[in-house]
Formats: sequence, structure tokens, C-alpha cells
Amino acid sequence: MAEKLASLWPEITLFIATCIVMVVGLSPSAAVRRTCGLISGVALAAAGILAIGTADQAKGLMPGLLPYAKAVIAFVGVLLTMLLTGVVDRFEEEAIEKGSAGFDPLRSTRGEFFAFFLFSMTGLMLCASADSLIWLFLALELTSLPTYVMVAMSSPRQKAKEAAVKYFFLGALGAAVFLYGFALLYGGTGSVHLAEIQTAIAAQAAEGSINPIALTGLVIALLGIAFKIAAVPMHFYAADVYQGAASPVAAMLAFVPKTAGFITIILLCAAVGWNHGPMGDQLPEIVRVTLWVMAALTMIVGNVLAWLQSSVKRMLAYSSVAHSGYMLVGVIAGPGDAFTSSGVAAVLFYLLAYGIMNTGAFAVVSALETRQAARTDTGELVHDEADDINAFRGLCRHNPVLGWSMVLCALSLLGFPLTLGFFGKLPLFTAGIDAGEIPLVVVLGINSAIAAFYYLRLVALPLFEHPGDEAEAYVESPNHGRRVVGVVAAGGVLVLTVLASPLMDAAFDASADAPLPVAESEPPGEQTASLD
Amino acid sequence: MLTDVMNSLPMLTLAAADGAKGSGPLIESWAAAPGWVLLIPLLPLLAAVLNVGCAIAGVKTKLPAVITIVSLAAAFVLTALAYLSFSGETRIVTGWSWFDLSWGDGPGQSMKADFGFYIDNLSLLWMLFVTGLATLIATYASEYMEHDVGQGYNRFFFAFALFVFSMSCLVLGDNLLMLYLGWEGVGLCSYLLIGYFYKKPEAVAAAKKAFIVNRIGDLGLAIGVFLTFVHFGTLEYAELFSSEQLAGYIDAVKAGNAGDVPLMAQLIPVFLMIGAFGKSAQFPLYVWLPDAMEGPTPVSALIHAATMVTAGVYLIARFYPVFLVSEWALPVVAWIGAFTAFLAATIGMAQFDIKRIMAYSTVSQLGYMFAGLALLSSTGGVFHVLTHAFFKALLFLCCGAVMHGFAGQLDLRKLSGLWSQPGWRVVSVGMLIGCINLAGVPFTAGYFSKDMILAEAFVTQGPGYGLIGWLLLLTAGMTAYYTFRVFFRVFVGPVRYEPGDDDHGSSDHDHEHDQSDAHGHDGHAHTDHAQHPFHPHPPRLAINGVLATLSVLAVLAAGLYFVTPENKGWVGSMLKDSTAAQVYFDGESDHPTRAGLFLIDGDAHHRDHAHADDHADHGEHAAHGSFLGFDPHKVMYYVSAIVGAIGIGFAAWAHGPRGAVSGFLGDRTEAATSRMDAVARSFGPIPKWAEHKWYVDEFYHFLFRAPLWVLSHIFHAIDKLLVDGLVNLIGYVPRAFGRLAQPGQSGVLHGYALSMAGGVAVILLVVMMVAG
Amino acid sequence: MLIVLLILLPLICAGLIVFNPKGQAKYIATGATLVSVVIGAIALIQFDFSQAALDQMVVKAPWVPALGLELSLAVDSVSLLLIALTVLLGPICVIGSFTAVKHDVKTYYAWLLVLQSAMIGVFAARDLVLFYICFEFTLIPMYILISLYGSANRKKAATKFFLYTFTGSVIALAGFVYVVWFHASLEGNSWTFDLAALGESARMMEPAQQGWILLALLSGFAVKVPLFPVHTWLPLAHTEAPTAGSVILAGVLLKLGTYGIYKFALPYAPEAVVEYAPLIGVLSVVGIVYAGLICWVQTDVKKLVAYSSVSHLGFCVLGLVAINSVGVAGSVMYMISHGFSTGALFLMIGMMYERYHTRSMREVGGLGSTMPVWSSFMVFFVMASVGLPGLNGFVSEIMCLMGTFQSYGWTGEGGAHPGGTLGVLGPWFAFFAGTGMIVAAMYLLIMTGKMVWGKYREPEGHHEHDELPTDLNAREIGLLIPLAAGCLIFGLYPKPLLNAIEAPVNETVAYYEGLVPVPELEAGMTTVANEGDHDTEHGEGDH
Amino acid sequence: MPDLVVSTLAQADFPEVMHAITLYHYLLVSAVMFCLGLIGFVTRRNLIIMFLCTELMFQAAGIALIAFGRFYLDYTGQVFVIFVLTVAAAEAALALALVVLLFRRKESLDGTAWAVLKG
Repeated sequence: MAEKLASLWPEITLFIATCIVMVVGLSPSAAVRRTCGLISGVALAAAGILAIGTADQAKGLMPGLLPYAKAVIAFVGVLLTMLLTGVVDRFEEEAIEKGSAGFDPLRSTRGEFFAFFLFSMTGLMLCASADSLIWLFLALELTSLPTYVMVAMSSPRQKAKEAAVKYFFLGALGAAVFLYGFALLYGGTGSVHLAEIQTAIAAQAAEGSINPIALTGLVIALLGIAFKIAAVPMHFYAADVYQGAASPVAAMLAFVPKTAGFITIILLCAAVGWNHGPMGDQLPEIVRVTLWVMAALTMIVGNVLAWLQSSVKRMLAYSSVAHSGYMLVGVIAGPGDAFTSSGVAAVLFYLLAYGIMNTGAFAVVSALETRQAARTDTGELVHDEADDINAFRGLCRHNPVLGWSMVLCALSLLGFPLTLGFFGKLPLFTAGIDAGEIPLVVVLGINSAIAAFYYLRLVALPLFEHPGDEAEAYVESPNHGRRVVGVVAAGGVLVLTVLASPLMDAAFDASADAPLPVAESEPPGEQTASLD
Repeated sequence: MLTDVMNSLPMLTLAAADGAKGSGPLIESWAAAPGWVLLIPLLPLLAAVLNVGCAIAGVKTKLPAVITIVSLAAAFVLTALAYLSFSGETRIVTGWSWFDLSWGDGPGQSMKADFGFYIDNLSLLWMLFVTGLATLIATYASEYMEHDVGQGYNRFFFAFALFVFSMSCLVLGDNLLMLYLGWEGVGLCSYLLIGYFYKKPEAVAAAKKAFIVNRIGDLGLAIGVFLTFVHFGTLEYAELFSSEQLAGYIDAVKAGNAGDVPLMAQLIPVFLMIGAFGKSAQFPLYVWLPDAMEGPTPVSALIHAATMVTAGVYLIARFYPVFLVSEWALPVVAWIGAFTAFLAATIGMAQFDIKRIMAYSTVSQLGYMFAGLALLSSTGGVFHVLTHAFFKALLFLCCGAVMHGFAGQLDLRKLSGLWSQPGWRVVSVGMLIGCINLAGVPFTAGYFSKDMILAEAFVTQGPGYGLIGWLLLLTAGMTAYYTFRVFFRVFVGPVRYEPGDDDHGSSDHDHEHDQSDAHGHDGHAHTDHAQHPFHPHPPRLAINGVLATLSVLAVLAAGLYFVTPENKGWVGSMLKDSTAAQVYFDGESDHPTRAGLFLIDGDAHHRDHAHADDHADHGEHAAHGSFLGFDPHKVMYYVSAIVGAIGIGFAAWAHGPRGAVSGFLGDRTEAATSRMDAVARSFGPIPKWAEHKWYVDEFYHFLFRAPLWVLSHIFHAIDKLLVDGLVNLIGYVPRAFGRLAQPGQSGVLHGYALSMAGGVAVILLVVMMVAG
Repeated sequence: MLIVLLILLPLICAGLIVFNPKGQAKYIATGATLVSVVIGAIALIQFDFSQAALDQMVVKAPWVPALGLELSLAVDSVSLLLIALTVLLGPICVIGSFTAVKHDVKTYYAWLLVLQSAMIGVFAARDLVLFYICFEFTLIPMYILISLYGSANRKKAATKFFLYTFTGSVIALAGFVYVVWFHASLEGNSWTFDLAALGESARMMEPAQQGWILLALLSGFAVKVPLFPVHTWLPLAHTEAPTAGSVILAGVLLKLGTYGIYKFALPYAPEAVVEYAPLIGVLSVVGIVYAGLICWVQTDVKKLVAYSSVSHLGFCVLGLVAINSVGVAGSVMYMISHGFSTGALFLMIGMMYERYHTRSMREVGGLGSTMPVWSSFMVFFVMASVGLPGLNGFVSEIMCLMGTFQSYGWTGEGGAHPGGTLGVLGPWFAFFAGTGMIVAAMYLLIMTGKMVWGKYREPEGHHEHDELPTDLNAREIGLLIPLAAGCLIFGLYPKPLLNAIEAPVNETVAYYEGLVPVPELEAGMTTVANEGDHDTEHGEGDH
Repeated sequence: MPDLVVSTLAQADFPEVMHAITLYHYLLVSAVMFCLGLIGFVTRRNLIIMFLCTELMFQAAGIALIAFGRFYLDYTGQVFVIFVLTVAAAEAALALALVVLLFRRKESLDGTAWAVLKG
């Protein structure tokens, strides 16, 4: 037990911080109340450090995954914390400051908001630590449930409620699906422990065929988890929810459930192993086909829908769908004996890259708001966010910092060379080709090009246009944390290219515990079948 | 003495190598030429550069003319020195290495072309008259162009000097790429000079046309160059003409096995020929030359009459051996030449612009030259080049003087009686000398040179060569007619004139008038100076001097025919050591038509039709043609003289003064004009068609330019709509997919739930089917 | 080190521009580009041309070892010459923009410098990913230059330019990665992006694999060249780009495509190139004639020159797929010479545009009388572009055509055809491409006829430029003189260039030894049919 | 799906007593329940009923888990179900809170009423 706890110090830290935040949020002193965000950030940072510090304590199916995943989660979590500050309590605090209202602990939601956030992050970290299906299920639910609430409370606008409804009900549907898959997986292998599942499946495979119930369960579980990563066919909610929620929460939604989903998928696939198929170098055919179809459709659907959007948040939502598709290519490719050939490592690295650049893009979106606060139909004051793409016209002119942050993040999302996005995508290419998934890599390439069409608008409008009336209606939010996040992210997509190598090594180490395919480098001639 | 000194000058580079010994390479060996020979092309280049300097410095004097004349004269002197010191052995001088790329050590595995010059009799012959005439015409132009001093003067002499440089490269170049350089270089200068009066749309159009039509020929030449390289593995004359391969082909042709020569080798002359037709304005590429008369007259004289247009003749003369390896190359040249000669003469007869008449005459005479070369009389062809250069330059310069004096008037209906005008005597005499040469009046240079070709046309056997002879003979008569038509209309008769539009260069090309209109014009012509402020200004010293000199030279050129008669004149003696050496029939051959060609080394089997007593032999040959049963060589002197006389007589009858004997003093009568009208009417619409140049330009426009123009528009539309449209369509495909997928995003919770559940089910089914 | 300096100097100066006052931007940029020229000259001097095919001035630094990436820079003679072209055009573009660019000057010059760095990076990169990064990164500055400083339709043009070329090159990246993977799988899973190592492995691929690789690489490079039918972005981009942008686009950026084919497609997929060369050749020839004819009907002078680039680059590609020394060397020469002549044409059109604010040949023309200096240069560069012998265009064009002509199944019988090489194009390709020379003369002379000759026409409401004289000023003439000198020198004395590129070109061509099938002797093509008795006699006659 | 289960059962060596009601039957019930839940979720408009349908699906998984647990004769399945119930309870709380919130806004529990965000 104690051994197990040793690797859970980050989660424990976060949990304690959650409790503290809940209490602090109720403090009558504004100064104390304001420390909620700070405490969350510090806790996340501490969790990240602890995760690295307790790396050698890590247990589970892929112990190497723990420190990397948790550190990434903590880092992006810190950025998200800065974004989330001020989402729910801005007008409340302003009113208190002006004296027009008193502090009413019963109406204040600040503490809960951060607590939910930290809960979610805790769940996310727990995902990485999971060693059984039960744990995985609980961690996934712990990740998701708070986000439902956060969406609902993120904005007084009606659409936030709508987003919450859709998110919650469809989320429950998704959860039921993957739970059912877990049940079947348990049925097919006789265990809920990932390690034991791995042994069981290996034994079954050695005997000739894997239990069909296990495989069916795995496929259904993957389809259920597709909800978390917003992959086809479970992507429908994404755009509506991202648009409805406040941008900081949308940024969180684009990172947190997605990371949880990918960690779960990687763990499940690792349990099954990439050593099946005729060549002994891929997932069981049925799983591979599932992921293949999901990946291809996800990339295509995400990109073509993103193209049509004039709402930046919807565009980023659909692009987040597409990015899940890219990462699925890495999952299909599976681990390798080098970073370049390890799809799992590529996915893990991409998660980091995506977390940074996407958070940066959302940070810019959330940093812009209407000059005049408007009243909602329930009477609350709100500064609406810049959602329409025309709000970003000429941003580089009247707000160069935000403008250039947007340009850089968009270029990175587009996978433009010399940005982190490119270095994230390149390993997906190499791993995909290494795994012989050339058609999928071609689809990936074409989709990167399609993505250019809409990301380029995010580059061109801020950079080249003159701000029109529409853009003049927007000003920078007084919450400068968002600007900082934008700058940090934009800097990150440039600076981390220099540091890419250690990060990639870390990602590779994190993937190293995944079961390697039997025959890694087969003679090249035989691989040509897929080319011809 | 001087040559020795020059020879001792340091040489820039020497390219000396021994030719391979074979059974009969055309060149046994070649030696290095002294470096100063390089100055022949470089001096005009220097002049061109200096003229650019003048333009930059804004020189407002005649300095550019002085520079050009001096440098050209120096080049001429050097050429003369080179000729005098020439030993008969081919010499090469290399300036610098131009192309040099190798991809192996074997033969043909390197592309080498030097900026080098090839000195033999052929190139020296050409350079002598090119530099000589250029010097004279530059002198003429210094006065002719004086109205443009400070404006276009620099530009004119820049292009002029550059032309001589390019022409030198063309003629002297020691490889095919140098030839090509000169070839296009003269094209550029021609372009610049035709378009000299660039504010005139006609001049611009003519310049463009000249360049583009020439480009068509250039493509042929380029392909000929490629074929030569591929087939012989070299671009350099020295290697080419000493190659055993070529010698082998010629041996094979000699042996009657012409069919053994690879087709690729046989195609070389065909493509070279296309180049020659373009530059030398032969059918079907002749259309640019008449239009080129939009340029200043000295340019017409030098470039479009005397020198540049003979480049095609030079090309064929230079590649004569290569032309011999194909059975049908020379007959094609002969037919094209003869046909062009005839066609151009018909058009020339119907024109009213005296410069145009001279232009068509040039085209026609060039046809003679080609026919001459092709009829195995390279001496005749080249001799005609030489004589024609002098008398045609003279004719043009006289026309130019008229144009200069009468404010651009060139219409022969509006000028008359220059002979009687004060100050125009030199011009008139020059014109007369030019005319008698062109018409082939006995004992003039033109008479001898044309005669050689005519005779050979009846002697040489080939496909339809007899007809060629008759065609050329007929053309000779027509030539005499149109030549003297100009002379009689413009220079004799009553003094009448009507000034041209305004200044030089804007001549009135009013071809739309028919003859009756022209008649009316004559009636309105000003006969009294007082009624009109216009006064013609006769030429001054420079122009008159040049005209006089050229007249003398044109007359003296006849004398060349009698220099070394055993070689058929000086030209023959020059050619016999060159690649254009005379080719003969082998009498003993069993092949009656065109078999049995062989090349002789010079003096062995030459045939000399200048000496009638040799001709006895020829009568025995089955291969030897005849002219109505007579030996062509004997009777042609008389026949051509008679034909010429008929032409002149007809011109006198139709256009001449009453009582021609009374010394050109008579008055042109209404009767003569009406006689001409009656004759013209009797031909129906033909004169009209001829005046419109047989509608060849319109035909080309209809056949090539218009379809291409339409095609361009179609391509442009295709590019916009189809090619770019396809791209845009591809860009639209993702959007279309998006539109397809968008209804799924209906925003309704149940719809999402259904889609998700359905999606899961479909994927499960698909997976089960694919993988299960 | 010089190469690193060449890349870093403009970048640093771009940074300086950003942090210095607006008025100094152009001087900093001028200084940077001029110093680059000096560095480039030193590099040319230091380069050992006797070992031209070897990579020299090698700089290697670890970069992303996890991916096998290296910051690996080196030059062979071809790269170095193209770099020299780039740095030479640098100051010309900068100085040429002094009066043309009025707003956002800091952005303008900074991106111009960044663009120069990226282009040099492309030519010097010896690591595939570094190459790709630089290759793609050229898009951004160009995108910005067109979008911000172009004319009316600039945004559409810039977007099309970006997306078109980006899409192509993403697919090329997939091809690259496949090559890298293939190398890794051959070499025991050691991943490297080193160009030299990759080439050797790539040539061991099966023909079918090579075919796919060629397709992938071409989809990246052919768009950039641009080869018919993927050229439609170019006229648009050229027309809308600012002058300096057009100059760089025509001068260097298009060459990235042909350089890519030369550097990657030719050595990586020789068997596929042999197989598909006729197809590529047909596309090139169609492009030459098609684009040439389209030029004819243009009224926008800039669009005309843009289409002429499409036509001209067709020769360049044709020379490359001729895969013999003359053709490939001609093509490399074309890359350099086209930069001079067409770059200069765009520069000149820009100078005219600054004065008359129109590019329509209907509105402005007959400048020979008012702008004699401009007109003289115009005629000169038109002639260079037409391919007049003695100027640079001719050298490259005739070599491309000759290489094409040679590239045929010439079978040497009895010593015939020693100048032929084995190849898959041949005379017909040369002939039809050669008609492009005629078409080029047509449209360029028509342009000259309208712009230079004829009666003076000016657009309505034209008034004198307040800074510029009617004709060119000393600054502008100074810009044109180096280009004109280049045209003249490379036209009259191309030997140093040819000698410099001979070794690397021959090395590339050597990959094709034994790959081109030797055709059966075709009766009628090489020898007149009816062999038989004469044959022996002919043989004897040869001796 | 049933084929798969049958083949699994054929492989498994399970006690005679189970012949009457086999794992197959439990799984069938579970699958039917899951599908019913799904169908209900898709067809019903009332948010509370929709939520109950998800609960049905959760419990379908629960039945499968317990059946498998019984089949393997261990408690893991049951333990899992306890956790599932817990989570379901938490979700129920959340759902109710949300439903109340929504009802306050629109005075309606019709799921289709919320369809502003789309495209």
C-alpha cells in the first residue's frame, strides 16, 4: 500500500490542494480568496516536480509513462490555471470591490471552480497511474465529472448551459459504452488488472487466437473512449461544447479529457500489445482496423468541418478533433526501439506540443473580450469573448503581443516547420511509415495540408488585415494571466524546438515500457506491398 | 612586310592540331592563325561599346559615325591583310573558351565550342566584302542619318557596329555555336535597326516580324546543330570537316551508295537549310524581308541586301560537304531557290515603292544564289553573292539618297526625271549602273554571275532541273523589266515630284491605290517648285562619294570573272580550297541523274565553262544537260543577254520616255502609261494579286497567326477556367465534404446521440466484417 | 563557418531592424545584404573548385538527436553558386525597394532578410529536415511580403501561393520520411536525415517504390517550379507581389523547385526518373508552349513575365530529366541565368510601375522616347530572356535543348552518333520545346513593342513621381548594371560556371549509368533501311 | 455477437449446474439492457428519462461484470460494480443539479430545446 502511495504523491498533493482551495474560496477576505488560483498553480507545479521526483517509484503497466505524463499534465495545468482565473468570479469580485454587493459565501463559486479543476487534474494524473480497469474507470470519471460542472458554470450565458447539457449527457453515454467495453474485456481475460490482462492476452495469442469477447470489449471500450478524445464517431459534442463554454474551460476540455483518453488508449493497447498480426508487429487486426477507421475519419471530418467555421472556438474544436486523428496514427504505429519509430512516444510528445499550442491559441481567444459588458437574459453582466474570426482582424497591429501569439500558435497547430507542431508531427510521420501504415500517413499529410487552409486564416487575419469595426469592438481582458499564457505558449512553440531532443527522449522513455513488436525491422522489400 | 610584323605579334591563344588522316577528310590539317585576326571581329565590337559610351555621355556630334567608320575600315584593312598573308591552309584562332563541358574522355563526350575563328578562303571572301561594304555604308550613313545626331545617331551606329561584329562571328566562327551566335546576333541588330524609327507602328511590327520569322529558321538551325553534334560528336568545323565519318559518307555517295548514309546524317542539311531559308528570306520564310525596308536605307543596303541575307548562302557553302551526303537536300534547295526567285520577281514587278521593289529583287536574287549553290555551281552562287552585294547596295543607297532628298518619297508614281535635276547626277548614274548589273546587261558583273547560274541550271541533271533553268531564265527577264521600270519611271522623263510625308523613314506605303488612282496622282504632281515650299535636297559629299565608289566597284566586280579563268574567276579560286569547293559530275558514272558526286582536291577535275573550247567533252556525257540542243555554257551568254534586252525593252516601251535614243530627255507620255494599263488589264486580276504580294502575308496570318492567336486565347481561358478551376475545385473538395458532414452537427442532443450510437454500431459492423 | 554567417547575419540584422527606428530599417538591410555579398564572394574564393562535387565548408552541430536531426550545412559548387545568386539578388531587392515601400518598412525589410536566410539555408542544408524546414520557411516571409505589400488582389494571391506550395510539400515530406525510413531499415534502424547517406540507400529501392517517391517529391517540387499543370499560383502571386518579392520569387524561389528535383528526385529515384522522364518531359514541353502562348494574350506586363517564367522553367525541368551532362548542366545554368534575366525584368517592371502605377500595356507604353535608359535595359534583358546568344539565356537554353536532343536511344553503329547519349527524351522533345523559343520571341517582342517602342502612352491622370525622375535614377541604374553584367558575362564566358558544375553534374548523371535501356536499332531512325550488300562497302568506306 | 459468446462458452469449461441459466443468458440480458438504454437515450426527450437510460446502460455493464465475476469465481466483478454504482450515484447528483439549473432557465426538460449551438 505504502509502495503504491509513493508513486501517488502528485495526486495526493493535488487532492490536498483541492480541499484547501474549497475552503479558501469561501474566505470573506478578498485577498485570501484570490489565492485560489495561486494555490492551484503551486499545487500543480509541486505535483509535476513530485512526479519527476517519484519517477523511480512508479508502478503499473507502463511505469515510465507516469513521470512524463504527470509532468506534462502539471505543466499544461499551470498554464490552464492562469487561464481559468477570473472565469467565474470576475463580476462578483468587481461588485464587491465597488461595494454594490457583499460577499455571499453561498453564492460564491470560485472555490468550487478551482476545486473541480484540480479534481479533474487529479483524475487525469490517476489515469496515468492506473493499473487496473477499475482504477482507469474511476480516474476517467474523476477527470470528466468536474468538467461537466465547469462547463455549466463557466459563463452565465445560456449557451454554456446548453454546452453542459450536451457534454454531460453524451459524456454519460460515452462512459456507459466504455464501461461496457471494460466489462467485456474483463470477461474475456478474467482480470481487471492491466498486467494480468496483458499476460492473459499473450497466452491466448500464443494459443492461436485472442478471446473474441476480450477483443470486442476492447473495441467497444476504444469507441467509448473516443468520446474523451473527441474522435469520430464520438466527436459530435466537441464543437458545441467548446463554443458554449468559456474559452479557458474550452482550452481545458481540449487538453484534459483528450490526454486522459490517449493515456487510457495507450494503456489498453499496451495491455493487448503491438505484437500481433501476420508480421507480429501490430495490434490485433480488429483493433487496428477500428483505430485505423477512427483515425482516418477523425482527421478528415475534423479538418473539413473546421474549414467551414467562422467561429474561432468551433474551428479550434474541430481542429482538436483532427489532432486526435493525427495522434491515433501514432497509437496504431505502436512503440519502437527508437523515438523516430515509436508511435507511442510520438503521441506522448504530441500531447505536450498540442497542449501548449492549443492552450496558447485559446489563451488569445480568451484574452479578447467585448469592450462593453452585456447583460444576459438572467441579468448577469458578461463581457463576451471574441469568438468570431473577424474579431482577430489586424490583431497584430493593435495588440502585437496577442496577435503574434495567435500567429505562432496557429502556425504551430498547422505543423509549420520550425515550430513545435512540426516536430510533433514529424515523428508521427516517421512512426507511421515505420509501421507500414503508409496510406494512413498519406491521409495525415493531406489533412495537414487541409488544415493549412483554415489555420492560415488565423495567421492572415491578425497579420495582414486592418482592424475593422468588428475587431474594434474587442479589447484585451484585464486578466493579464491570459496574455502571459499566450506569450508563454507562443514562446514555447519556438523555444521548445531547441529543447525538443530531451523532451523527445523523455517521451521515448515514457513509451519504453510498452511491449515491443516481435520483429521490429523486417526486410524492407516485404513492406512494399502497401506501396504498390 | 606588314603582315610579317603582324604575324610576330603575340597570339592570344592558338588552337593547332593535326587533322586525322583518312581516305579523304575535307581538311587535312589546320594551323593556328595569328592572334591579330581576332581584331577583325573585335574592332567592330569595340566600336559598338564606344558608341554605347557615346550614348551614355550624351554625345551630340557625329563622333559615333567616326568611331564606327574608323574601326570598320581598320577591320577591312586587317581582313585584307589576312587575305594577303593567307597561305591556303585553314587556320584557326581562338579567343577564349566558350562552352566547355565534358562527361567522358571518348569522342563526342564533351561539348566544346570556343570563341574561335576559322580562317579559310570562304570566310575571308565573305569578310572582305562585309567589312568593305560596311565601311562604305557607314560613311554613307554618317550623312544620311545626320538629322538624328544626338538622338538616335548613337543607337544607330551602336547597332551598326554590333551588326558587323555579329556578322564577323557568323562568318568567321569556327564552330556551329559561334555560327549560331552570329546568326542570332545579326538578327538582333536587324531587329534594332528595322525598328529604328520606333515611333512608327509599321517599323515596330516589321522589326518584330523579322525577328520572329528568323527565329523559325533559327530553330531549324539549332536542330541542325544538335543533329550534327549527336551524329559527329563535335561542333567544331575543323574536327567536323576532318572527320573520317563525313569522309566515309562522301566516299559512299561517290560509290553510288548514297542510301548507306544514315538518315540522321541526311537530315542535318535539311535542318540547316531551314535556318538558311529564314535568314536569307527564301520561300516560305521570305515575308519578313520586304517589311524590313522600314529601317533606314543604309541598313537595308548593308543588312537586308548585301550581307546578312547572304548568311544562308554562306551556311550552305560552308556545309556544302554535309549537304552532299543527302540525295535530296540540294534539289530541295534548288527548287526553293528558283521558286523564290520567280515568286519575288512577280511581286517586285507590281510594287510601286522603289525600296520594296529592291527588297523583292533581293529576295529574288537570293533565290538565284541558292539555286546556284544547289545546282552544283557554288562558284556561281558565291560569285553572285559578291556582285549582288555591290550592285544591290548601290541600288539601295541610291534609293536612300532619293528618299533622303524627297522627304521620304519612295513611290515611283510620284517621282520622275531625277536625271535632269541639278545635283542628282551621281545618284542617277549610280542607279543606272546598279540597274544594268541587276538586269544582267552584258559584260556587267551581274551578267557574268547570273549567267554562271543559269548555264549550270541547264547543265546539271536533277529532279526537274531543266524547269528550274527555264524558271530562272524567265525570272531574269522579269528582273530586267522591273529594274528598268524603276529607272525609267523615277530617273528619266519629265521633272516631277511630290514630297513624302515628312521626314526620313516615314515613307508612304500606300499600296491601296490601284493604277488608275496612281494615274490621277501623277496629274496632281507638282511640277513647279514655286507652288510648293518643298525643295529636294540633293546628296552631299559623303553620300555621293560612297555612291561613286560603289559604282566603280560594281563595275569592276565584273573583272573578277577574268581573274584566274581556269578557276572560273577569282571566286572560284577562292572556293577551291574551302569546304565549298566545286563539285562535279563524274562522267564515267552509270547513274544518270545525280549519282557520282565527288569532291575534287581543287585543280584536278575542275570544269571551266568560261572556256568554250573545253565544252566539247561535256557533249559526250549523258549526264550533261542541254539548252534546246545547245551547250548551255556556250549559248547562255547570248540567251541571257537577249532575255535581259527583252525585259528592258518592255520596260522602255511601257515606262520609258518617248524616243529612248534621244538621251533620256524625252517626256513620258500618257500613251506609255495607258499602254501599261492595257497590258496590266489583259492579265486580269493577276497584277493586283501580285501587288498584294499574292496575299501570302494574309495567308500566313490566316493559317498561322490567327489560329495561334485564337489558340492562345483558348489556352488562356483553359488556364483560368480548367487548370486553375481544377485546382480551386480540389480546394473545394474538403469544403464540400464539410458541407456534407455539417448536417450531422445539428445541435440537437438526440441527433448527436443517434449519430454516436449509429457510428459506434457502424464501426463495429465494419470492423467485424473487415477484420472478423 | 561562412555559410553559418551567411544565414545568421540577415537574421540578426532582421532582429536589429525590429528594435531600431523605422528610418534606419533600409540602411540596416542594405548593410546586411551588402556584407552578405562580400561573405558570399569570400566563400566563392575559398571554395575549392577542383573538388567541386564534394561538400565543403561543412558545419555540423547536433540538433535533435532523438530524431536523428543535425544542423548540417555544407556546399558543393551547385549549392554555392545558387547561394551566390541569392546573396547577389539580396541588395538589389533591398535597394530596389527604397522608394517602393512606404508603409510598415520595418516589417518589410526584416522579412526580406529572413527570406534570404531561409533561401540560403535551403541550398546549404545537408540534413533533410533542415532542408525541409528552410524550404517551407521561405513561404512565411513571401506570404507576408505579398499579403502586406502587394497590389489589389494580394491576399488571394498570397493565400493561394501559400496553400498550393504547402500542400505539395507536405506530400513531399511523406516521401522524404519514407526514404529516411527505408534507409533506417537498411542500416539496422539507425535513423538519420543526412542527405548523402540517404541517397545511397534510396537508390536501392525497388522501381515501384522509387516511383512513389518520385511522385511525392514532384508534388512538392513541381508545384514550386512550377511545372504545368500545377502552375496557376505563380502568375497570380507574381502579379500581386511587390517588386522585390517578384524578383526573389522568380530569381530564387522557383529554383528551389528545380534544385529540389536536381538534389533529391534525380539521385533518389533514378529508375523512376528514367521511367517517368517522358511524362515529365511532355509536361515540361506542354508548359513551355502553353504558357508561352498564354503570354501572348496578356495585357498585364507582369503577368506576361510571370507566365514566361512558367515557360522558361519548362526548359529547366526538361534539361533535368534529360539526365545527361549537357542537359543537367544546362538546367543548373538555367537556374542561375533565369535569376538574372527574369529577376531583372521584374525589377524593371517594378521601376515602371512606381512611375505609372499601372501594369497594363494598354495604358502605358512607348517608353523608348521618355525613358531611354529604362528602355535600353529593357531591350537588353528581353534579349537575355529570349535566349540571344552571347547572353546568359542562350547558354542554358541551348544546353537544355541539346541535352534533350541527345537524350535518346542513340545507338552508335559504325561510329555514328558519338555525341548521343542514352536517354528517354529525344529529338521530338527538343523540337517541340524549341518551338518555345519562337513563341518566346513572339511574346517578349510583342511586349517590347508595346512597352518600349511605339507612340508614348501614359495612364490618365499621370503625374511625375515626386521622388523619382522620369527616367531611371542612379540608384536604379546601379541595380541593373550588376544584373546586366551578369547576363553578359555568363553569356560570353560561361566556362568557369560550366567547369564548376561539371563534377557534381557528372556525379548525378553517373547514377543513371546502366539504367537507361539500350533500344534495339530501329530501322529508319538511325540508318536507312535496306542494309545488305552495301553494308560491307559502307563499312569499308568508313576507314 | 451471440456467435462469439457461444464460441467462448464452447471453449470454457464450466460447471454442469450452470446449464440451466448460463453466462450466455446473463450476457444476453446485459446486452439487451444496454441496447434498451441506448434506444431510450436516443428516443426520449425528457432529460431525466434520458439520464435514467444511461443509468440503465451502466447497470447493463454491471450485470455483465457480475456475471463474469461469477463465471470466474472471483469478486473483482462485484467490486467493479460497487464502484460503478458509486460513480453512477455521483453522476445522478450531477445530473439532477444540472436538470434543475436547466429547468430554471427554460421551464422545460425537453432535450431538443437546447439547440442554439450547431454547425
